[in-house]
Amino acid sequence: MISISGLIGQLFAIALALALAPLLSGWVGMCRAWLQSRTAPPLWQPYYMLHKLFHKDVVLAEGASSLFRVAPFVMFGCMVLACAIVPSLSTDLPFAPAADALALVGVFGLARIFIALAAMDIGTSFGTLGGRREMLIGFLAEPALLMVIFTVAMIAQSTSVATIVETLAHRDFYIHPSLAFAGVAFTFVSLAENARVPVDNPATHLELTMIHEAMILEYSGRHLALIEWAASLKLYAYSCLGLAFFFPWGIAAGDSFPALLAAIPLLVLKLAIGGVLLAGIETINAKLRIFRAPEFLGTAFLLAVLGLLVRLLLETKL
Amino acid sequence: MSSIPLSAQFINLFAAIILLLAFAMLAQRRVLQLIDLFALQGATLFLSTLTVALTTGQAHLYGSAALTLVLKAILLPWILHRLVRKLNIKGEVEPLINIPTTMLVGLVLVIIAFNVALPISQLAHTITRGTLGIALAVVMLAFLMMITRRKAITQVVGFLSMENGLFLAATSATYGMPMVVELGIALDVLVGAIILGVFFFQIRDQFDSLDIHHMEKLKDS
Amino acid sequence: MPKLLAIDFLLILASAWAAIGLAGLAAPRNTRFISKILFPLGALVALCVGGVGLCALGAPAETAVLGIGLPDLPFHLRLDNLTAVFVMLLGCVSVGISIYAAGYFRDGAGTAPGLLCLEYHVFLASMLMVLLADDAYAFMVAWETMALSSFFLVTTNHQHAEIRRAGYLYLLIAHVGAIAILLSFGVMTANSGDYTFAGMRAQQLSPFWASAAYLLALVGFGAKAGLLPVHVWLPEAHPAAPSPVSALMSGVMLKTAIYGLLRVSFDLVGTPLWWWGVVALAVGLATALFGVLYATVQSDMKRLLAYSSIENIGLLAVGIGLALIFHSYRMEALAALALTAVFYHCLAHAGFKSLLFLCTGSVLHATKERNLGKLGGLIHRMPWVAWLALVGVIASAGLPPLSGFVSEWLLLQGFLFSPGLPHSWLNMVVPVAAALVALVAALAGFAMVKFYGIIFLGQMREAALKDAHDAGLWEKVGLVWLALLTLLLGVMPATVILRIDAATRQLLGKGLAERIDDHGWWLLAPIAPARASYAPILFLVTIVLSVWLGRWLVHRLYHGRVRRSPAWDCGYFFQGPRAQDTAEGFSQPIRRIFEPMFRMERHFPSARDTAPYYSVKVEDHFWHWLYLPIARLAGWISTLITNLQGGRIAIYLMYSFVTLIVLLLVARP
Amino acid sequence: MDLFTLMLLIPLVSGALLTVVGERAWAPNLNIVASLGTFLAAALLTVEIVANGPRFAFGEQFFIDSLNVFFVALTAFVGLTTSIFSSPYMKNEREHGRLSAGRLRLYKSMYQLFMFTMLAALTTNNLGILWVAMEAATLTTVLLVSLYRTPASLEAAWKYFILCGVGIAQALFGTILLYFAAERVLGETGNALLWTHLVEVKGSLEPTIMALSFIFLLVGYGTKVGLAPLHNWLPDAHAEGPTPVSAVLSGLLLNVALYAILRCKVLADGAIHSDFAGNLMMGFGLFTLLVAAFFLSRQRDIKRMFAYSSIEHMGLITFAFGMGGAVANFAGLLHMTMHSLTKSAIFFAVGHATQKIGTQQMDDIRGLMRVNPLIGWGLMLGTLAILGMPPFGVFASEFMILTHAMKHHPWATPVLLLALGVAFAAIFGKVQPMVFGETEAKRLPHAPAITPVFLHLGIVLMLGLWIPPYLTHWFHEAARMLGTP
Repeated sequence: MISISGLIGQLFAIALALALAPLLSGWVGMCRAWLQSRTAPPLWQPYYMLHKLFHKDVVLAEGASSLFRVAPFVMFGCMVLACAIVPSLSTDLPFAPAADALALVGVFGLARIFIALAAMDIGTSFGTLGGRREMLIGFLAEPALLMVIFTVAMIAQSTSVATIVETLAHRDFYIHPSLAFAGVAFTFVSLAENARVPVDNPATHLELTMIHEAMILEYSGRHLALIEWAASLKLYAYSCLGLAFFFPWGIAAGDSFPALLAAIPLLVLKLAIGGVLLAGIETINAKLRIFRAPEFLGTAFLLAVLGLLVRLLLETKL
Repeated sequence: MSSIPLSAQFINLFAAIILLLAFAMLAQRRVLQLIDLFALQGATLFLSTLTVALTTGQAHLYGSAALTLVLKAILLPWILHRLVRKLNIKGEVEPLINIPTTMLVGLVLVIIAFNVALPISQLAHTITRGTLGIALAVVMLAFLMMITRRKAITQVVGFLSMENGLFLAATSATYGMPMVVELGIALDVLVGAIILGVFFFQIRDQFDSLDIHHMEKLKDS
Repeated sequence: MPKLLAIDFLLILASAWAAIGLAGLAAPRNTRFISKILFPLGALVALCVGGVGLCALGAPAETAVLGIGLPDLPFHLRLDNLTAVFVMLLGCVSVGISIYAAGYFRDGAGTAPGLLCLEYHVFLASMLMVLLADDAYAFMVAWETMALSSFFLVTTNHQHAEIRRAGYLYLLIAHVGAIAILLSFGVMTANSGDYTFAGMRAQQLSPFWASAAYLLALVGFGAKAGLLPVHVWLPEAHPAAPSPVSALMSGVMLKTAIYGLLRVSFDLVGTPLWWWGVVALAVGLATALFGVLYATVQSDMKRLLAYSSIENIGLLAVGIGLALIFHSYRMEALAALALTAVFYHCLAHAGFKSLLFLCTGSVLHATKERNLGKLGGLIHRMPWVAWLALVGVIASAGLPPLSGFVSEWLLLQGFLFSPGLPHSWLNMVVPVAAALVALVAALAGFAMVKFYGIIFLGQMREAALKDAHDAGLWEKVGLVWLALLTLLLGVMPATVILRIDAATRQLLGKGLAERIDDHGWWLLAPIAPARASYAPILFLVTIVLSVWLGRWLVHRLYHGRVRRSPAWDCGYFFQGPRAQDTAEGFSQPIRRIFEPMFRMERHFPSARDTAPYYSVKVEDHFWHWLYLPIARLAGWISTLITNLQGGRIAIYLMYSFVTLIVLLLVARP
Repeated sequence: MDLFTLMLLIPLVSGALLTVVGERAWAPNLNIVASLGTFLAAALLTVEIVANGPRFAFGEQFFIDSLNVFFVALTAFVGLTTSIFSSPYMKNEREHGRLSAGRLRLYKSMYQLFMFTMLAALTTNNLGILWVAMEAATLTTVLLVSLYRTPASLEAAWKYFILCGVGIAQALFGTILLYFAAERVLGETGNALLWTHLVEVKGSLEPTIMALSFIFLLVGYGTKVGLAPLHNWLPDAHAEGPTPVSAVLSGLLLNVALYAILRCKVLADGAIHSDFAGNLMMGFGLFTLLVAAFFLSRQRDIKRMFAYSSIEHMGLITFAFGMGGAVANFAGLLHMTMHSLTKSAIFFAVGHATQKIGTQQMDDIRGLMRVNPLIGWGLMLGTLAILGMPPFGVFASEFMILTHAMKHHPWATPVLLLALGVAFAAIFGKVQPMVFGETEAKRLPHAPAITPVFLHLGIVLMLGLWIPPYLTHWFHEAARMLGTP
């Protein structure tokens, strides 16, 4: 059932993700700098950094076990898979059947578990602290994300992302109030999941407030590079997922090459806008205390469930 | 009433006397007199049994009459007397409940007993139909005595007079059980009495008193 | 001579187990003989049992009648597909456990090895008989034999008071449950006096009595499975037992309870009412949430796993409830989906939970320590156990591509289609239940990270851990077997589901097979690939490929140089093992967020303390809300009644007298 | 010489003999041999009866039919095992200085006489003689209970004597009423008390009198069965007497008393054409069961606790017979058998245990597994068996009773289950710490006799899984004789 063109499209999508992801995080960084009236780093900054990190030696803590060294690769692999599943340009993805939206949540979960375990591996106070907080955020965010997916999946009568996008994008326009709720909830969740303000601050270096940074405190060299890359891939994947769910227009239905080409600039545009919005959010919000995070994500969960109920109430004929 | 033959009237009379004695025992405070009353009861029982034997002319009833005389009227009272002397029990036996109340309760019991026995008596074809009720009453009064007295020996006397009541029922009401049974019963009574005798000494040795409120150690509450 | 049926084989195997046990009694103190010959033999028998179960799937039901039992009720036995699934489970899992046990049991304090061997194999045999039993008496006998043998196994180290207490609690609740089950059977016979299951199927119960039977069964089997509120024995008994026994109890015995529940609610009692499902769903959700929350706050590694077992049982109950709801509305396809999820989760949980319990056993042997606060960094000393445990942990956290995720995925799919229900309340409420299931799954991840991270990762919290040793050969083999089972269940769900579909079809008359069949073995698409699909093998390949490719590329393009240096101390001079999170510290967020769920006794250090310390003790609300009041009531009644025996003979005579008078006055023919 | 006579004669003669030669070294063996002889006679008799059907002896005064034949066998069997158990036990008591030679002599002779009275009570056809035998049994056991001559044992014996004496007296009144009723039908012939004759005419016996008489008989013999609230003598007597006596009291005496009630119930049912008797028995049974169950948790003395457990089971059995009907009677008989086997086994184990530890206080008994694994396992398995745990036979009978109750008297099932649950919690909670845990062992001068314990438990286990056909057949026969109202 895997067509050659499909395979090419798939690989192209992956490659594009690998290429675009650092750019996206770079772009967000730039916008933040502008909004905070700082002089922005160049757009290519993330690439420089990855290159530099790959060059550096890995400085491994004495207590580190083999799990510590495997974790970055696993995380990276998971994110690659995630990007492969989420339709960015076209919905004709041979890998899509491998994992539907529920499995996608599983993929993120797997990555999270590995990074959290790796953080605990060294046995410093901040590693375990980071791991604990990451898992806390995780178990708060996952149900909300699942509810969002449920809402969307019920609209599309399917959990396979590709099908969802097709139904949403390529059928006569219909307003789904539930999607509004789901959308807000999804935004909250993705902020938390990607270690963004107000839940976490990717730029912080004050250990007590760190979550993601605290976990990767001991990483260096290529490991750190992979983790950073994986992080930006995660951001990319989430953005694409959001776009696919809520602004699916423009994603190519079949594997027609021109449609694919047409989809690229549209995608870039959408991502760019998304980046600006994200930077905006990060600028106007302050970071929450860690124990306000449950309330934040609880709200997200509530919104998602509301969306589901609205869906059931307004949009299904009982 | 005239239809009732003389012998039956006599039997009823004796039965009534036995009941009277039972009440007397219930009222009696002193141990030795109690035993005497018991002996008296035994004697009356003997008489009534004898009358039944004479009227019906059943051979084994003579036997049981004799047995009653020897056992209930002579042997057991004698043993009890000896015991009381040997164990030099103080004369007074103070009941748990005071006498008048006991008597009232006894009265109620007699009424109950008669009413319970009534249907049976109506069915009885023997000439001494009434005695069954009396026997039951005697049994119950003896029972009451055992409950209300607190000396071991008085309990035993109560137990024995209960046997009297049963015997009355056995002989007068039903004109005697089969011989084997009566012998067996008599034997049991005798052995029981002897064992009790042995017991008294042991109890006295252990508790140096025959007052049964010493024997309230074994309990769960 | 007549051809031997599968059921005859199973009987032979059961008696073989019994024989092995008796052989152990022959040389009760000869540890070598018992551990190196008898237990492996038992494992062999287990292998055959699993094989027979596998073959019996899809085959027509076979019955047999043994000449023993009550005069008018001899043992009826039956091997149908439902039974076969669980027989397969019993066999496949106990293979690994028995092999492991061969290396685990050594002579020491407690029960003699020979006796242990007897109890162990009688336990196995009785579980097999429970699955085969086809009448109430045979079932009860096997059921209680199972309870007894496991009780003796739990109290192996009976010199410890708390272990005795655990055993007592266990047997008591098991007995109460058994009484409830017996009652349920009694109700289902509907006064026909026919106590065979066939007879019960034949009865047409009124809704009231049917519900009574169902609820009694729910209580009875719930008591064995560990559903709320009769779960309290489970976290006591599992840590008390030797690890292979905990594995067997948690992995297999709890499933026999699930089997019983399925047998009653889908097979014996007739068509269900919709609210039965809701009850099971609600109880299951409560149990799952309770279990996982308490699992996260435990400090004893086996207690943690025990609570996680409670959680999984809760999820199973949720699945059963969902299946019942669909079944009661004749939506058999969706019911089949939920029921398949239940079967699959039974298999998956049996695999990974046994694996994890066995791993704790190895840790226990290596360190003599069950308290998480005294472990840590064991991955350096016992890599085998650590990496195999990781498999169990990921499966238990319900993450792809391992077994735990498949069943959760199927369950969520089932929930996703619940809005089809012709009942407005249900299709509003049920999807919300799915949200809770998701929460439970995520929390399970938290608990598992705690379990694994604190035992195997970080720095060693005690100096003694330095000389911990890895598991022996037998133990390794056992662990590997179970890990492979978990992996297999994880990556080829379609194949497995095609096998166990026979059972689903037997209970519902409809299965998933025809819809799964027309895609490849690698793709699991219960309804249609367009609607939902999951291909763990592809999934696995992608991840492995990208990991390997990434590593190769990085090393190729750049270099693989590594330097070692001490961990960064963040400018704080002391970075000893004590700087790491304790078990309590790790679960502090949970305790804080879900505070009302716990009954906590905390001691906070004050500024003036010369030796400041912090301590927290988490207790189960049910003790104080349910069990203690009942105990007090019983005690009160007893004190009341014991006044009858006041010791005064006069009073005794009065009882007799009054009884007589009352009877004479009142009793009339 | 006729087997039957032999069976009755052996205990009588050996009893007399033992009074004479009591303190010889071989006296215990004589005791055992006599019991063995009795058992063999009983066994052969059983075989003969099973083969040739019922028979009379001594004219019509004694008889063996399908109802009592197996009770005879059971009684003789338990008598034998108890004598085997008691031989080392009593020796140890002697070593501990709790008993003098004279007491031992008294014990052995009384033991044999007690066996005699039991067998006589079981086999007599004459309800009067039945009464006499029961009274005689009381007298012999009174002496056995007071064997230690301690204040406690005397008190127990005294209460036992008075309460059972009074009870038995009421039974006699009941018998007299029965005779009174029978005489009107059968006339003044000597056989108006012969059960076989009464059964033939039971239909025409006067109902009102029979009702009264049954009340008296139930209260009377019920006192000996230990039905609440007439049970008060039972725990004291069990706890204070020597353990072998407790074993036979629980294992045999209660059974025989219940047997007497059953014989009378048949007549009452025949005369009163309603299940008046049955309802009475069910009421007593349930009340007893419930009361005993709640008594259990308050016990400190181990023998006392198992005495209450005996009361509980007697209540259950009484309830079963009260329900009547083939199944219930079957279950009742089965349960009687199981209970006497299991309970006596438990008392054997308890006896050795208490001797080893040196106290009957359960709080002081710990770690029997350590002291002597066999005793520990014996007690543990026996307890589980008596608590109705499969695969032991007690469960089989309880299963039948429960299911039958569910079918015909559903209102009673909750009570039954409540009582069984409470009893389980109480007994098991007390036995488990005694068996398990640590302790310091103590050597006994004479090795305990464990065989009887496991012999009994083995039989109970077998009956739980498989009841031999001839036994089934007997149970059915007996159940039929007990009649189905």
